[in-house]
Amino acid sequence: MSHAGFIFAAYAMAVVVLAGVVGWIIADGRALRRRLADLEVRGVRRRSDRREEQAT
Amino acid sequence: MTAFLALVGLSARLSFGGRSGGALVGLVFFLAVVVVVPFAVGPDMNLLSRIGPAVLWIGALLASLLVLDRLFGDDRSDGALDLLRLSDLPLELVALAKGLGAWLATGLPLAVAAPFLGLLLGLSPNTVLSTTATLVVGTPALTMIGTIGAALMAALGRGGVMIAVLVLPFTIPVLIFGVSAAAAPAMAPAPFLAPFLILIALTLASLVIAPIAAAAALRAGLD
Amino acid sequence: MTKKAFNKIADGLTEAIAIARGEAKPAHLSVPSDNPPPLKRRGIVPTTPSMSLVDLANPTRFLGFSQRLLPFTWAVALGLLAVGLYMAFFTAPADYQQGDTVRIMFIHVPSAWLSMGCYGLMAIASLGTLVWRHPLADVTAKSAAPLGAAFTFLTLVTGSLWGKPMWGTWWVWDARLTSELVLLLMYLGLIALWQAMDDQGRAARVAAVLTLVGTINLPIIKFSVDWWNTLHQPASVLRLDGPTIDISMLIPLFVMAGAFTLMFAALLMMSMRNEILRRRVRTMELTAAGLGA
Amino acid sequence: MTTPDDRAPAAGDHAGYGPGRDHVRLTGTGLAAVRGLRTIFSDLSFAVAGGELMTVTGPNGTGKSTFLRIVAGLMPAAAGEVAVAPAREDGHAALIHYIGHHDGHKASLTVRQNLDFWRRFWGGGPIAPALERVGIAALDNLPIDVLSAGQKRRAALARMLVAPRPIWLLDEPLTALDAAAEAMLGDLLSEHLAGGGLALVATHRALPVAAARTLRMEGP
Repeated sequence: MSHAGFIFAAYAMAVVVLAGVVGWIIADGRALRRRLADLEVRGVRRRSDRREEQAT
Repeated sequence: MTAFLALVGLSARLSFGGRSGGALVGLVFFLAVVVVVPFAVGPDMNLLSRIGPAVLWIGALLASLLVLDRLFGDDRSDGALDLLRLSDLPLELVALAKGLGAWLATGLPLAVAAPFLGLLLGLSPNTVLSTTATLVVGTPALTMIGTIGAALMAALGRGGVMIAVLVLPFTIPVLIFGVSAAAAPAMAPAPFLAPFLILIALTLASLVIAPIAAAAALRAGLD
Repeated sequence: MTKKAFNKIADGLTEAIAIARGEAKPAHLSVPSDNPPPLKRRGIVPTTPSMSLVDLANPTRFLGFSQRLLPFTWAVALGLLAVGLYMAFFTAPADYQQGDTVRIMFIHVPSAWLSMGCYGLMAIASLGTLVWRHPLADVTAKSAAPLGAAFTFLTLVTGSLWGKPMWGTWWVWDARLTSELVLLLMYLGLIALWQAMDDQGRAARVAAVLTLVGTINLPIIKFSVDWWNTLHQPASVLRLDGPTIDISMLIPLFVMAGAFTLMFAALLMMSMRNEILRRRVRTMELTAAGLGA
Repeated sequence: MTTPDDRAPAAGDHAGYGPGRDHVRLTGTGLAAVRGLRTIFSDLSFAVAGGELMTVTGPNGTGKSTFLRIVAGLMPAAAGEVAVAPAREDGHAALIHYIGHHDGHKASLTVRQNLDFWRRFWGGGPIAPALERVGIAALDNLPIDVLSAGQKRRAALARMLVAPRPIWLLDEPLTALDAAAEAMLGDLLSEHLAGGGLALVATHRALPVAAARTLRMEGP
C-alpha cells in the first residue's frame, strides 16, 4: 500500500480524537453523577420537603 | 516556599479558566492572528514561510498579554489582594508567583501550539524547531512584562485591551531577539545562538525586574 | 451481534419510543438502574395525537428517552463503522491518480460533512432558544459546539495527512481548507463564550445570537475566501467533486458517513445528558447553600 | 476555657503570642489620612494591648475603614505611624487578620479549596474544625459563589481560625450575619481576647462582647 504511514496516521488521529471526546464525555458524566449522589446523600432534594430536611 | 508554590498553583488554576480569557481564549486568539495574516498578505506559501516566525511571535505576544488584563484586578476587587499582602511573602514575590502561574496556564500552551500553527504557515522543520524554542524561552518574559501591565490595570480598576497599550513598548526587545533567533534557519547565514542567548538574558532580567515593577505599581495604586 | 443483545437493544428502542410518547416512566436519572422496570410491550397505542417534540422538551423525559436510545445508536453506529472500515480498506479500489491515500477520504469527507452539519444544527437550536424558548435548545447548542470543533479539527488533520503525500505540503491556503479553518475559529469562539459566562440562561441567548450572526456571515465568508483565493494564484488542488466519484467508492463513503452521523448523534445525546445533570447539580448546590447554616 | 486537647482550633491559639496577656501590643501615633485633597482624619493616636477589644465608631465618612486599612498596612498613612510590639524582623503583616468589605474568596473554587489555599499560603491548622466552628461544615464542597452573603462572611471568619494570628482588624463584621452568627462571632472574639489576642472592630451596631476601649471617629 502506498503511503501507508499517512493513511494509518489519519485513521489513528480519528481514533485519538473520537476516543478523546468519548473519554471526556464519560469522565465528565461520572464526575457529575458523583456530585449529584454526594448532594443527595447530604439530604438535598430538588423540590419541596426542605423544612423537614433541616429538622433532622 | 510553600506559600510561594501555593500561590503559583492558585494563579495557574485561576488563569486557566479565568473569566477574561484563560488558556482557551489565548490559544484561539493566537490561532486567529495566524489565520488572518494570509488573508492580508495572500496565500503565497513562500512568502508566508519567510514571515512565519514573525507572525507566530506577534500572535504569541498579543495573546499572552491580552489574557492577563485581570490578573491582579480580580484579586483587588474580591479582596484577595489585601489578604495576599498580609503575609511574610514580599509583594514582589507575590507578583512573581502570580506571573509564573499565569505563564504556566496561558503562556506555555502558546509555545506548545506553535509547531502546529507553524504548519499552516509552511515553516521548514528547522524553523518550527527554532520558533518553538524561542517561544518557550521568550514567553515567560512576555508574561512577566504583562504582569506590570496587569498591576497597572488593577490600580486603574479596569480590564481590557488597554494592557497591551501600556506595556507593548516594553516587549520590543524581546520581540526583536525572539524573531531574529526564530527566523535564523530561514535566513541561511544568520546566527541563531547570539540572539537566542540575549533572549534568555532578557527573560531572566524580566523575572527580576518585572515583579519589582509590578509590586511598585500595586503599592502605588493602593487606596 | 447475538440475538440476546439484539433483543435488549430492540426493547430499549421500544421503551424509548414509549417514554417519548409519555406512556412510560423513565428510570430515575441519578440512580442508573441495572434492571429497568418491566414494560408493557403490547398496547402502545398512541392515545395522544402523536409523539411530539414538546414531549421531548421535558429534560427529565429526555434523560429517560436518551438512556434507552443510546445503546441502540451506539450499536448501529459501530456496526456501520465496522462495515464501512472493511469496505474502505478491502473492497474500495485505490484511486488511479492518488493511489491508496484516497482511503483517507472515508474519514475526511464524513468529518467535513458533520463539521458543517453540526453548525446547521446549532443554528436551528439557536432559533429554538431565541424564538421558541425551547428548554432543550440551549442544551443542544452548548453540547454540540465542542463536538463540532472536534469534527472540524479531525477534518483539518486528516486533510493535512492526505495533502502531504499528494501536494507535498501539510497545508495550502486553498478556499475549502481555509473556510474549514475559519469554521473551527467560530466553534472555538462559541465554546469560549459559553465558558466565560456563569448565567447559563443568558449565555444561551448571547451564544444563540452569535451563532445566527455566524450563519448569516458564513456565505459571505465563503464568497470572500473564494474571491481572495482566485485573486491569487489558484492552488492546483486535486478535487473529488461530486459525480466523478465511482460507485465503488461512493458506497463505503455513505456507509462511513452514516456511521459518523450516528456516532455524532450518540455523542451529542451523552453530552446533553451531562449538561442537564450539570444544571441539576448547580440547582442542588444553590439549594444546599439555602439549607446549610 | 476548655482544655487544649478537646478544643477546636479556636480563636485563642497564636503561635508565639499566647496565652499570656500583654504579649502583643498595637499602637498608633499621630495618624492622619488624606484622600484626594481632603483630610479624613488627623492626629489620631491609640494603644491596644493583648486581650483588649477596641471598637471604632462614628458616622459614615469619618474614615473608619481607612483607619483600619492604615493600621493593617494596606494603605500608607499621610502622617504618623503604626507599631506592633514586640517588633518582628519581617514586619507585622503576618500577625494581622483583616476582614474588609470584600471577603477575598475566589468564586470559582469551593469553600474548602479557598480555605485550603490560605492554609498553605499562610501556614495553619486543619480546615474542618474551623468550618464546624462557624457553622458551615456542611457546605465545604460547594462552589463559594452559591453561598449567601452571610455564609461567605462565615467562611471568611473560618479563614481566621485556620491560621491563628494575634491581631484582628474587622471592618463591619456583623454585615450580613444573622443573630446566631452574631453570637458566634461574639464567642470567637471572647476566645481570641482570652487567648491574648487583640481586636479592632469598626461597627455601627453593638457587639456581643464588651469593649475595653472605644475610638470615636468624628472627622478631621
